[in-house]
Amino acid sequence: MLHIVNKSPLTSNTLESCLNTATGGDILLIEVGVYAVTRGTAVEAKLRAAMGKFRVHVLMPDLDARGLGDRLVEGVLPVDYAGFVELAASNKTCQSWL
Amino acid sequence: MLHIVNKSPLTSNTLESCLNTATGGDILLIEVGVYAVTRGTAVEAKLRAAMGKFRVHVLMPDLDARGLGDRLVEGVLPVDYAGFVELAASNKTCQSWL
Amino acid sequence: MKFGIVVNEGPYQHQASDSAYLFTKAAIENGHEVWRVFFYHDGVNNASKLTEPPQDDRHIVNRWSKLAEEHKVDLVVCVAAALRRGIKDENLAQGFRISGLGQLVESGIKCDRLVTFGD
Amino acid sequence: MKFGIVVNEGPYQHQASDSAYLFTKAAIENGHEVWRVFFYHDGVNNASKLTEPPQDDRHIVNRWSKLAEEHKVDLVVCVAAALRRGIKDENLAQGFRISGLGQLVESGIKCDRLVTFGD
Amino acid sequence: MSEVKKFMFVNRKAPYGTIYALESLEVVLITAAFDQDVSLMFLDDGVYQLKKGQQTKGIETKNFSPAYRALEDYDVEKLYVDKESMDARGLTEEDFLVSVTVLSRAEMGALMDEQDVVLSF
Amino acid sequence: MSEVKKFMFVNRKAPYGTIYALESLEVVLITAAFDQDVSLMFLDDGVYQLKKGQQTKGIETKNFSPAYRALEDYDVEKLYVDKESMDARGLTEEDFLVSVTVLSRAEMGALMDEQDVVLSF
Repeated sequence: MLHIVNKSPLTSNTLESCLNTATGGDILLIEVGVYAVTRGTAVEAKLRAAMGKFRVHVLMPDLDARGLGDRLVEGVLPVDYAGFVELAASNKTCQSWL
Repeated sequence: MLHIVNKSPLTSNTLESCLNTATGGDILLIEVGVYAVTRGTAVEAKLRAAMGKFRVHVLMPDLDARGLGDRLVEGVLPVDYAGFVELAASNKTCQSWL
Repeated sequence: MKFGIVVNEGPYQHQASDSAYLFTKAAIENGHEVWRVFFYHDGVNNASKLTEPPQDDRHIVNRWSKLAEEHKVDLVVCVAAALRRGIKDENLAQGFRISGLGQLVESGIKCDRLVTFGD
Repeated sequence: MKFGIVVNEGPYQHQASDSAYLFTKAAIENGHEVWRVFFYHDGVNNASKLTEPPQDDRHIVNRWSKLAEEHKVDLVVCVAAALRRGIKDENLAQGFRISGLGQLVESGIKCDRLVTFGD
Repeated sequence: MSEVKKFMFVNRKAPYGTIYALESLEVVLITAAFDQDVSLMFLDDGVYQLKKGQQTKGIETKNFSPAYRALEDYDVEKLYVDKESMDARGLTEEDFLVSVTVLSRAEMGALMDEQDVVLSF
Repeated sequence: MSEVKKFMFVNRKAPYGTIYALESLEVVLITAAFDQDVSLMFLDDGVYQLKKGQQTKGIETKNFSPAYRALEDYDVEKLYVDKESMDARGLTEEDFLVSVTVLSRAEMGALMDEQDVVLSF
């Protein structure tokens, strides 16, 4: 199952709710959600812990737009829109954590 | 100064940001923000601590709509729309924490 | 006292427009003046005359129009935001007018209080 | 693979419509089918033909219309959501059609994957 | 329609602040009318949707909460509430308009994995 | 215009996810054109608006961040950033497009109290 998160982890509980609920699989950060995978934030430790359980991906066009493409936490998997499509295709279902 | 908060304290950091920034005065909870002043939530202790520094008000029509009018934390000041207007009138400025 | 109101969200999707309306009505009923309501961002969608909610629902657009008519409230729709969202003179509801962001700044200058409703 | 897309937010205010468009385009370019895009809630505002963004900005509505024309993507606007927000045949952009919520459920049934973009 | 899929509606938002809770109910009823397998999940602020005693006169908006009681007339009976979300909001099962199944986060996650279609509100 | 008021623009949202950051800049410039006293406050996710190196080609949206550099041409020079928000995001002053004054939350709150008009984005 693919979980898509588009909210900032620093102002919303959405990513946390997703991490606490989902059983594993793929998580993709898009839009404002991409800040979760940058180095040095207050949620970095939480993200690193989650990476043991989930494959964490980030939509690079969204991270580049925010000027943080060079600050990706190691181990996070960068994708472009084609990669996003492939993630959606390779998982049976897709849940957008709106 | 009147601070207006319309976000749930359980899913957003808005109320916390307001409490940490504002120097004192009046806080009014409206819309989804009203859940902050109900008894038994995970943020009740934080709210009670803030009540030493701020006058905390709640827009009752919004709390009643959500079926929680009978669960107000004691000391929180209930207002109707006329009371909201008077709060806005009696403070020099008004900041909506959107 | 002279109030200015700002509405940042469209009708029905978010409560902001309802809250702004009820605040405006209460202000007038309590002897204050609401000098201008400025519709900004998706708030411009409050001005569409094509809006047709279900029979058992409130008619948010008509409520604003009626308020403008009865109490001479100046309902101003931000032109740049409106163009981005397809609000123009041809679908503008009664009582609204389209103008620039300067009208928002003017609200801040001329009004005793500015209250914003949004998301 | 057959995709269904859901768009919950209007143009310009929120990135959702941009993300949905770029996803749809990438899916088609990579050999998938996008069977239907369903515009729901404020998403119906993506269908206004009166939209006129600044010259240097993307034209979100026209992009969707072009996609529909070139790739036969079915752009469906939720009728109840549209009436609430003043989107009707008279201001409907090319390539969009107005229909009921059943079309969303049908997307869920007929498509291999349903991907939602919203706030 | 012969094809039956498992549809899950994930409700994470409080009522009235935004239109999502109301619209979720609409889609649920239509999905049931299409004879699909329907589940509702209430998580985070979504659990507030089920609170008894909603009185919306003061905000001049229709109270749609009685519709949750009508769900069983449409054979929609799988309503799941996240225990952690309920506890954090000081709510108990007695606060709800309808009877629900209370699950842990892990159980909610496992249920999500079984679905064919997940719609978020 | 002879009347001068203190306008504060409170920016709490990240750029591109929503239109608010862009619109905030528009109103700031117009307020400056009205010869008002203008301050900008960047708080919470709003501090991300000032990040250097934004490249928006991949999302097909205009990069409006160079406009922050143009603010001083309009005599808009009071830009305040909350230290706590900056630290929580792993950002330092070197990350910003423009020079700013970094303040504590308490200092930000005191500054708010001095204003005549506060606009939130």
